[in-house]
Amino acid sequence: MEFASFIVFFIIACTLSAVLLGISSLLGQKRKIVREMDIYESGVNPVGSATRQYDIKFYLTAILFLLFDVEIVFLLPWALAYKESSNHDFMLAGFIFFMVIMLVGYIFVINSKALKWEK
Amino acid sequence: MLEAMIEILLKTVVILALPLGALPLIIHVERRGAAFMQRRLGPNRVGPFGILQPLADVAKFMFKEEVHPTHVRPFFYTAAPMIALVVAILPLACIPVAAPFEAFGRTIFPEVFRSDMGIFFAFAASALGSYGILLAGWASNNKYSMLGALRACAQMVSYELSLSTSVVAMIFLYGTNDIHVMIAAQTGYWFGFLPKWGVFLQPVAAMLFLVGIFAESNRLPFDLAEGESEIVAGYHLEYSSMKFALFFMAEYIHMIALSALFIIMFFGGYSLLPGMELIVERAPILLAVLQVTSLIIKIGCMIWFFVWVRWTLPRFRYDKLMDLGWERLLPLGIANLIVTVLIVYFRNQ
Amino acid sequence: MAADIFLTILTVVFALMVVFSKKTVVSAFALLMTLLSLAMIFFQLGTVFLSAVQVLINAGAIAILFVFVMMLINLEQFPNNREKSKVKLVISTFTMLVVLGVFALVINNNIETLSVVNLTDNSMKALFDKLFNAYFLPFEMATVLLLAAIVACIVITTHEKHENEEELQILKTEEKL
Amino acid sequence: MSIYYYLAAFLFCLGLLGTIFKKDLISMLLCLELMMGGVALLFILFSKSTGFLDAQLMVIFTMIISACEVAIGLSLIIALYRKKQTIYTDDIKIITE
Repeated sequence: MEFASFIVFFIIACTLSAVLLGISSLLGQKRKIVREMDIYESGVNPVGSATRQYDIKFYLTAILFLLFDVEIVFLLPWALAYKESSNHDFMLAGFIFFMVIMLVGYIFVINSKALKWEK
Repeated sequence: MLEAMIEILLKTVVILALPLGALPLIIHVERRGAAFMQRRLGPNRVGPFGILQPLADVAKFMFKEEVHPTHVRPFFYTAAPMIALVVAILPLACIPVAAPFEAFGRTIFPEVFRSDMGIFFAFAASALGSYGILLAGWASNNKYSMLGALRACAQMVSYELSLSTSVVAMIFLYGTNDIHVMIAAQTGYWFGFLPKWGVFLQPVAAMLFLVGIFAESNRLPFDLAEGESEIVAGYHLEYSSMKFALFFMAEYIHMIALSALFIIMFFGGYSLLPGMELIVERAPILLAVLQVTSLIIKIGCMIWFFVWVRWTLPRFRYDKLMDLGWERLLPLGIANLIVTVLIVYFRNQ
Repeated sequence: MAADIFLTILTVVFALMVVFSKKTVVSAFALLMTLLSLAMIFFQLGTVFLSAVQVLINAGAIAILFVFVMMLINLEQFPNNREKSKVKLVISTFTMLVVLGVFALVINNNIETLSVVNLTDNSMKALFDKLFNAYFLPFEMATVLLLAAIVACIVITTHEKHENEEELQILKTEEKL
Repeated sequence: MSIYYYLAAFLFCLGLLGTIFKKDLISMLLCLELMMGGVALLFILFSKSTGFLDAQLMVIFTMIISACEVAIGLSLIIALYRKKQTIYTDDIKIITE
């Protein structure tokens, strides 16, 4: 039931955006000017290709996000289980251990200056 | 079966029509607000107070020439704005606009996607928001676009971490992930006048979440993705006419959805605004209507806050932005979480 | 039943696109779609929490990592006309078919027992109870694994600096000598 | 539900196929991800048919491990690319410098 409603919502959202694009391509003015179709590079002739290698920091940000995100997402079940658990001391000890390990990782990240943008 | 289908369709249409219908109004408020803050007039020609200006803009977008540059990757170039819009719309499915109410002999849940994990799904859907931008930047095959997309993506993922820590803190505090239970915990008053909103329990988490919304929806002061002084227009540089408009709509809808989540967690969601109880006492039948009104008023205040900040603060520098995310907000979020857990633990002793 | 078949076809199509598309970026997006349709299957099977986590982690983070890397590494500079070894393709397809055949045989023989639903308590509460009682130690150890991964990633990607330092040190010692 | 068993087996085998015959490392990692997906699906199905929740917990651990695997694998690819300017397995003949 919920599944069906989600699918319906999704399909309607997709149709909406497709229709908006369709309207514009139907009604829009049509001209063919070659200069207009060129790559935009502040009016000068383009230099090189856009798929060059960018800074490694972007990539490191994403990878560290992945690892920290996994840790934080798996704190959610802990947060939900805490209230119903009978042994709060045990749960707290687990949380502290979890946090200490995470903080060690975090301190390593900051200390290694892997995410420092200015040189 | 037929009834159920009609119910789903009605809900979908209403939930989509509310934010999409409000979009022109929000854009108008934004432009008039900017004009007000900069002591100029702003758009005031089309219709009374220029209220029809956004509609004129929409019409213009529709009749614009579609520039389809030759060097782009065609399929992804067209798909990117659609993906951006659809992904921005998805979290709206999980947001309830009123408490469950009885009508036509059955209980109606006023949200499209009823699940006790609704809040997780909303965050998961908003986490997908970077795909549209990344795809647009790559498909445009332009250095400015690519840089803008990479910047936007790195920024969104960095601030998502601190945002998630504040979500964990709130879920821990309420002990539930059901949005309706969460809001029920926030109805009522402390000392007879202070609403039981989450923001008073967790001001730090609220602050983190608020900063996170600004970064996630790429609004000033975090709009590095389209910093026009550096990378012209960022990821939507090569886009024109309706394709550009779709990115624009996606940004605003993302903003609305995240504001709604913020309000659910920190400002009591659809719970009544102070003073509305008097009306409900007289006419209980109006409860659902008043709840929807409260939610809309709260979201409206948030939108005005967005506009206000946009025309008040200057843009960050990129390295400062990443430092703020990783070296200030993330440890603050973790510390906040630890302190919350310890306080709850020792209070229960 | 119709939903089952629909989702299966969806997943199979995207999975085939992952393996057989020519462009790596297309493969990555097909992988994203595969993971999302798997999340839908998880939801349909009633494991709502796992479905949400699948979207958050696998689709939200892992797939974005792939896309990032593909854009950072300049894939288009590589010539596309690398010789395709037919023998390798044939052998790997054959291996795949054999493995798939064995799996299908096993599944076919036990399909009656396998398709019975014995799960009585599918709630999140029961799941978390188990996670924080019987599986508490593995859960904590997973954090240590993540810590190791964080350290490894930083060390591997910023390795060049160390190398230069080593070279510098070697130079210095040579100078001293 | 029984059709999902075949789907899981198919995903696993397809991932295996891709891992064997793909030439660049990124595609191979993508195919590994596919295999992980198949395994996760199979775990959930087993949990449904046997009635044990343990299998669902295994999915959580699968996800953690696949996150670590992808992170480290991709950093290795990046490191390799910076050193040798290639991501194709054919070009990598020797491991040491």
